[in-house]
Amino acid sequence: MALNILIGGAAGQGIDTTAAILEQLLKHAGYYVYATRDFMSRVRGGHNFILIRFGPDRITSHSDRIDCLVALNEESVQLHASQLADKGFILCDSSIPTDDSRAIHIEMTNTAKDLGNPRVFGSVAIGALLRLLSLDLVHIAETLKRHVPSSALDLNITAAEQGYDMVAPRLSEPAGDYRHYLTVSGNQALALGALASDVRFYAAYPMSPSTGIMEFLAEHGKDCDIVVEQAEDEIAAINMALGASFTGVRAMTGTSGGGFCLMVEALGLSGIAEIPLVVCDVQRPGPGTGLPTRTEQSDLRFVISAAQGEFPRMVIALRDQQDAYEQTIRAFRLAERYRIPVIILSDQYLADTTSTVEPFMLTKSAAEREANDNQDLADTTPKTSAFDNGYRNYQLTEDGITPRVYPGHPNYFAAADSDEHDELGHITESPEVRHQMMNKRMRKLDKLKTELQEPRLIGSPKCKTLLLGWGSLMGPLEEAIALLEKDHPGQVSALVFGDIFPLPVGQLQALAPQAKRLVHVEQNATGQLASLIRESTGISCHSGILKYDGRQLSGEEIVSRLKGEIIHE
Amino acid sequence: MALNILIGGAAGQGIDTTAAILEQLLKHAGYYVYATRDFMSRVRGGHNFILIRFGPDRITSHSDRIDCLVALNEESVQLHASQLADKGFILCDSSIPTDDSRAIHIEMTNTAKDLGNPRVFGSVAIGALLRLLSLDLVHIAETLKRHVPSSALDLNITAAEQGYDMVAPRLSEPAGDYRHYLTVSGNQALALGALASDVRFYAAYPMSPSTGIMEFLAEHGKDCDIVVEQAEDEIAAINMALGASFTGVRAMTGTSGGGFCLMVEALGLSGIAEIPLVVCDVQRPGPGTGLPTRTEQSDLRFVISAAQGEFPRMVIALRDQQDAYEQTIRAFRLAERYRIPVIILSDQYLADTTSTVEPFMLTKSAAEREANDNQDLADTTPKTSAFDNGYRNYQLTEDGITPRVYPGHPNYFAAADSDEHDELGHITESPEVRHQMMNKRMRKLDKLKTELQEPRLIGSPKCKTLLLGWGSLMGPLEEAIALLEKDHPGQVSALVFGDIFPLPVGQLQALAPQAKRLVHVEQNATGQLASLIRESTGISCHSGILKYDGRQLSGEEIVSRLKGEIIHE
Amino acid sequence: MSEKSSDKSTTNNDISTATFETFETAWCPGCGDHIILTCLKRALTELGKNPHDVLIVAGIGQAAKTPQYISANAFCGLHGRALPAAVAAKIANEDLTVVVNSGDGDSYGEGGNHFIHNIRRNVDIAHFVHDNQIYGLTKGQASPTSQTGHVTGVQVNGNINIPLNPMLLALAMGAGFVARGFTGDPEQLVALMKQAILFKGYALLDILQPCVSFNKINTFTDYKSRVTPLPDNYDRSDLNLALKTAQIFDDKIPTGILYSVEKPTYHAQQAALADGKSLVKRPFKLSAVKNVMEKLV
Amino acid sequence: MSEKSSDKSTTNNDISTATFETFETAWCPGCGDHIILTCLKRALTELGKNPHDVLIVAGIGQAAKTPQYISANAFCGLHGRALPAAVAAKIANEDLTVVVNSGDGDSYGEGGNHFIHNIRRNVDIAHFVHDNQIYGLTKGQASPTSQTGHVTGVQVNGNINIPLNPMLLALAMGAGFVARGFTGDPEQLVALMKQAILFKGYALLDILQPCVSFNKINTFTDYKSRVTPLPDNYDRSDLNLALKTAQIFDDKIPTGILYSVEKPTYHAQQAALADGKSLVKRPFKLSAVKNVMEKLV
Ligand SMILES: Cc1ncc(C[n+]2csc(CCOP(=O)(O)OP(=O)(O)O)c2C)c(N)n1
Ligand SMILES: Cc1ncc(C[n+]2csc(CCOP(=O)(O)OP(=O)(O)O)c2C)c(N)n1
Ligand code: SF4
Ligand code: SF4
Ligand SMILES: [Mg+2]
Ligand SMILES: [Mg+2]
Repeated sequence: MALNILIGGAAGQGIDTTAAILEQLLKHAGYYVYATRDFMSRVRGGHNFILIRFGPDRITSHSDRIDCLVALNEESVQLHASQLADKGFILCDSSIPTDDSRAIHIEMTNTAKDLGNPRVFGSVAIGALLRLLSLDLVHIAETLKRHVPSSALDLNITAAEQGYDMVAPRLSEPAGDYRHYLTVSGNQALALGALASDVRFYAAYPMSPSTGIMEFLAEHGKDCDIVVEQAEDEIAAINMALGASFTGVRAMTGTSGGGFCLMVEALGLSGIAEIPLVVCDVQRPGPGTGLPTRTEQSDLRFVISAAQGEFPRMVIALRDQQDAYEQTIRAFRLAERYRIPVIILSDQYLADTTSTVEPFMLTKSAAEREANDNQDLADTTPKTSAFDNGYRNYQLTEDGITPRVYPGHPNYFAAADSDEHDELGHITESPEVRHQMMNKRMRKLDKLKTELQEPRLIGSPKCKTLLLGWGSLMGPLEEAIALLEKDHPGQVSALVFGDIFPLPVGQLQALAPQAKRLVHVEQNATGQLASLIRESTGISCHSGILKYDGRQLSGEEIVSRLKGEIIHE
Repeated sequence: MALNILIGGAAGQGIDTTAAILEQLLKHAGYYVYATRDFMSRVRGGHNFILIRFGPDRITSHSDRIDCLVALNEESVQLHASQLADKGFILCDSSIPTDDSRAIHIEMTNTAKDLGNPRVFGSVAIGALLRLLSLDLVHIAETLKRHVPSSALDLNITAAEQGYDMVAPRLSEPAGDYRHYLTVSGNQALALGALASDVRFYAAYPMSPSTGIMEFLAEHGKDCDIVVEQAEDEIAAINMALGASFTGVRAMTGTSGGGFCLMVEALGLSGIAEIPLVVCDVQRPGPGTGLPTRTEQSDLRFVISAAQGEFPRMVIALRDQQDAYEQTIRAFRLAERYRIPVIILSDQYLADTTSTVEPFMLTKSAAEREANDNQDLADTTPKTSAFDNGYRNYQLTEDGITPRVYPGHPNYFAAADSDEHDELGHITESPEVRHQMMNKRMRKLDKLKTELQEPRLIGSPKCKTLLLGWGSLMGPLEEAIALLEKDHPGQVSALVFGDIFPLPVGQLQALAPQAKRLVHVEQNATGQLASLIRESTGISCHSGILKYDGRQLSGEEIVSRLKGEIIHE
Repeated sequence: MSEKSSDKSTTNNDISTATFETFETAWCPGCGDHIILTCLKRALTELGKNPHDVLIVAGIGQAAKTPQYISANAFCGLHGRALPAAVAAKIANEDLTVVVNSGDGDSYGEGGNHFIHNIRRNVDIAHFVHDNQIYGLTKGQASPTSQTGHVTGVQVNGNINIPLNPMLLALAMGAGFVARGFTGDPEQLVALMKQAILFKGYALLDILQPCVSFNKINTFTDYKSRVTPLPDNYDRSDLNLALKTAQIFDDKIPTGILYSVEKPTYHAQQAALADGKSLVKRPFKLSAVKNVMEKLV
Repeated sequence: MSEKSSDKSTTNNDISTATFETFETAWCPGCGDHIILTCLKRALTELGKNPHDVLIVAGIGQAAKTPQYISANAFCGLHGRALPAAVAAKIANEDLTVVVNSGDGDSYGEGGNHFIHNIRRNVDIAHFVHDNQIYGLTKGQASPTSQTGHVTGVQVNGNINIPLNPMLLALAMGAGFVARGFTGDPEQLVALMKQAILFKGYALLDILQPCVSFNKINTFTDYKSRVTPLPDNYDRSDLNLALKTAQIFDDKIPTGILYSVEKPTYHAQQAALADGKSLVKRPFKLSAVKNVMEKLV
């Protein structure tokens, strides 16, 4: 079981800090904590909220049913009181007018004022909430220390203590053993994966919801030897990443869909010049500026076919924080191994959701170079001139992969060329060479396909209904399958794709024939995964659960829509 | 039957002018003329050639077998002599060393020098060629007048006359009745379609092979009331086109794949802000800079899914010069009717190929506005404020189409917004409004689908082998089917798509089941039409004829590959 | 302020600032953008502009929300891309009064290429840059005008780029009207806006606009102490003086019109626009198109 | 010329211009690009550069083919995008000598935003712009530097944009090294190239380069008659003098170094590069990454 706290208020009221402190306190109390953010695209005012679910076991989805509503303003009560579970309560300042019987009014604002700093009212709420949840104040000092300026630490502790004394315990939830786990968002996990991969250069232009990656890397730039460069635009960002990668460092760029548009041409440059590149697209609802701070999975078809012409690429959709870390490491590896662009597809839901995660495996191996990426090439062919000295940047090889050298090599020259070129990298107009070069590049996909990861199967392979999803819907689908197990044991399973282009089709082709119903579940309007599956395998889904209002499907919502729209059919 | 002339030489030798003069002379002699260009991406040197086929009947493809090789340098002889048909000849300057018995050496260079202007040597060749083809010099003066400066006219005429006297007739070909037809390239036909549509604003950044459109429009800008603006980059070009379109003029931009990359974000702006837009992508081989002056059909999947998020769009592939004219007019109509971006896909082959075409239908109707595009909206709902005065830029309608007003309207305001918005165009974060707006926009596709044009069927519907192609391969496919009729009457047909997204599937679904073999024929490496068909219909092709070396398949090449790779299987 | 200005309205068009209405904004309380919006309405009112002939164009950002909050034609385009849309709208319909309101990041960062090249076009529009020396909407990264050493979430060790000087840059590109305003001096700001709109050609008005949420260095007080209006006898037609004045941005920041000299506009030089009638209002010329086609026979 | 210069080689590295080899070019006979290529090889030779430590970066265009024709590391990127790739390469490996060779359209047109913002970064690279005042490779449309009135296939009634003045623009953006050369004076050009490469920070060298095929106005003879080298006593450290000098582009065109003052470079200021060792040569810091992760517990 799990409890669910909603902290609601206006932008600028500090709900983000309040939530961060609470998440940490709960984890220190041993809970598994899963917190999702619903923010407007504004800096002050409006209505924002954070949902914090916690309990003794793993949690993989948010839920709209809440147990504690912490309302920092009146609007939060009005908007969310109806979501309260039976035994739920509303914690709010005494100034907030509500006759809801579940309301617990405390003096947040006045206490803070009396303490001499109106901004500590959040700590009053935290203290009170801990008591209401039957928890203690043991970790309050060390936790607050990480979130408030040291000059205000004592005051905040006092505020929490006073809040604690204002109420009596109401709910209690058994704890787990997650004290030593990480609290990490999708963006942070991705950035950590990049650090573990020895990324040395990250260029980007600020864009929600991807900016967190840049900020996290910048914070640790000096210590970890990465240059984080804010580019003048996204075109510069990706061309910078390519320029850096060309010299031999691992390089990356990140953005959201609108910025990705501006990177498209250089994606093709990565393809034809065979310069390894990792690009992250943290999706948000489009088209255009769309809904900047919300979530969607609608860039799949776009990133799969972005850029003129044809070249090998790989697209990996991140499914959770663990995946974000591991797949980022894999992205660097594969980009380097195949000298191709690898696109990491994340989304706002995953990027901004913090979850309790087992500390990541961190070894030197993620930073090690691929075999084709070395500076000690044997001088196999005779040197015919300074330029053609036996090493060929685009040598035609059986698997299409050519070893790389970097500028500064004592014997060879590194060359990159966006025009069609011969093995040396010189412009060519020869139809034969063009044909060979296209084949060489596309051939890399043959080998790449052999190391694709099949989608994760949740539930029994012998299900009646097989849900097909991708990316950040894995968590909600996992919860949905667990919920369905109760009423329909073994009937509904889910297949969730991480590697998504090229699409690994083995598992799908094995399971699809025996399932009665194939239902794709996606955060978009056109069913992009379904169309990709049809294109790749000829398999058609029978129906779909689509959501494209900028809010993520929860496990519960998937279940109810499945029952409402699909199963009754 | 038809004869085939190849004029070969280095860049800068003026083969383009020589060919243009010849094409006109041949048409004036009554022939149908079809001329394709094979140019390198350089200004001087290298090797370029033009193929001019002419005869009494319609011609729809180039051919590699030539009857007359006009070699302006030695390389042209070496490269092309092997393509000569039995009775063919080589016309070249006496200075060119070749012991080919088919060579006719004449004094081009020396004659020109003697005449006092080395640059008139092309006219010597033209004169000689006319005689060799058993033609007269009746139209020489009027034709040369259009291509050479008036100061050099007499000299050129003399040169042609002297050339004429140097040789004797060799070949002769019956003429047709095409004297009063147009000689028009794909780029020109497209530009003419835009002019006929009352385009008022064209912004672009130079990029081969699309620049011809801009240059043609610029030439006639003053007379036809169009502003042609060379933008600082392609991003500016498309955003300018949108700004102009927003004010109520018809506006367009054009580019090739690399430039299209930079337009992708604004394509989404057109989608969400519902501003009509016509964008032309004249394809060339990618990825990256690729082969700038050559041909390919490899941007299809790209333009279909370009830009983050989801919005309705239409993609029309141009199949020949006639199509270029008519479909451009249709593109403007549909863009306006649905307030969507319409992408016209052309390619270098079509863009640079000049053909004899019946004069285009030119009436006022192409310039007329769509019904939803008017300034006289009834004031149906009550005015609640200056902003909400009854007119709603994004009113939710049954078919998704909202009438448009332009800035300057005395009662209403025009609004465009790239953020998700309500009916008035104001930013919203409401999940309900977002959902409705997405549905409203996507709903336009339902109506659009009812007016799609089915692909053109060449040959019998009851064929054994059905070739599937699109765009500029129509002409070569037409010739291929005609050639196959001789050996395999009624066995092979072709279905050639013009409207390609959304894909009209009726004809295909009717014909596919009874054909034994479906073979897609495309100028790309991955079979983009085939994958789109599979995605849209579940129908898979049995095999494909693909070419991606920058050179277009000819009718003859399609036949030989079909026989070699497919039919023998 | 909007109440007062309506009295001042000097037109007989029955237009008041109220005509341009007030909408609820999403800006932070205390943000300089509020003042700019008010001044914009006043300037348009005092110039007697009919809102229906006014088009406000913006990119994306906090500043770029301006068109959302005024009763006029509105074009909220893409981040960085306000200028191309604005100049094209003016090219197509010269009867519109076209004003661009956008941020420093939007105008000089993502939109830098359009900024320099549209100065070269000299289309008759006014460009008001809400210059808060920060990226506001994305929560406080350095903008091109951020000062050296400014610490942010991305520039964790302080901004190391040479700050972009919009005045100097515009002058170097040949802009005919180059001015700076400050939200702390609304009277001057309204006057500058009016002159920028009246100027025939591209007019740049960079407005110092405190961002109370993310720029804790360049605050209202900071600007107030540095801002120095140019003296009355300042010679606006002297390019070398302007180039010198533009270099000043330290304990003194000159405000006012640094340079103002009219040059031939785009409309005056573009052959297709020679007859002076708005493109959008011209009838279709079938015969001209026929002529074009006939040349291809 | 390349024969002569090898004699001049002042290094003990056994490097001659021949080391940088000669390839067959695709340029027109008589094109200024040939001279620039020769001068580039001479400059690198005379500086004793080992070709393996030299990286030539370009966008797309005629000028941008330069890296194809020299024995050195080569990056031929996208049209307009040479600078971002070049500065990032230098950031990642400061042991490289990074030179950008590209066209006026590439550098100031499509690449305009990178031009202005990379001046602000002040990364230690040399930027050689082959300025033929035209788009050569695409067959003769106006470039940002094309002169007013220039008639082309697109500018059929003559160019109406204010020509971009690269010298003035670079100065306005704060460039530390701003110079102009001419292919008609190869001795001066080699000297300028060497100084630009030696300059610590971003160095702009705009080179007047006649395009014999598409610019029939700004010919060799035209330039020759206008070009005026700056006098020996010209003060390169005076910004206001430079701003004045930069405005001259009429019957006189000043060549030489208009401005040269070193400012802190990117490498000197970027905290992550503080220890002075090339990024690409540093070992992986596992423990630092461990620390980062542990902070999230
Ligand atoms: C292509 C693209 N890149 C990035 C963004 C994200 N973005 C939105 S506003 C903004 C910066 C805003 O700064 P500024 O223009 O100075 O306006 P302010 O918010 O400070 O008024 C950015 C980077 C975007 N919307 N589109
Ligand atoms: C995105 C993109 N747009 C347009 C082009 C076409 N293009 C190639 S080179 C060029 C202009 C070249 O002019 P310049 O940089 O002055 O070089 P030059 O040829 O004169 O040396 C253009 C427009 C392109 N390759 N990519
Ligand atoms: S974040 Fe800054 S610029 Fe944006 S509204 Fe708030 S104060 Fe104004
Ligand atoms: S077109 Fe001009 S720039 Fe290009 S190679 Fe020829 S002369 Fe040089
Ligand atoms: Mg700003
Ligand atoms: Mg040039």
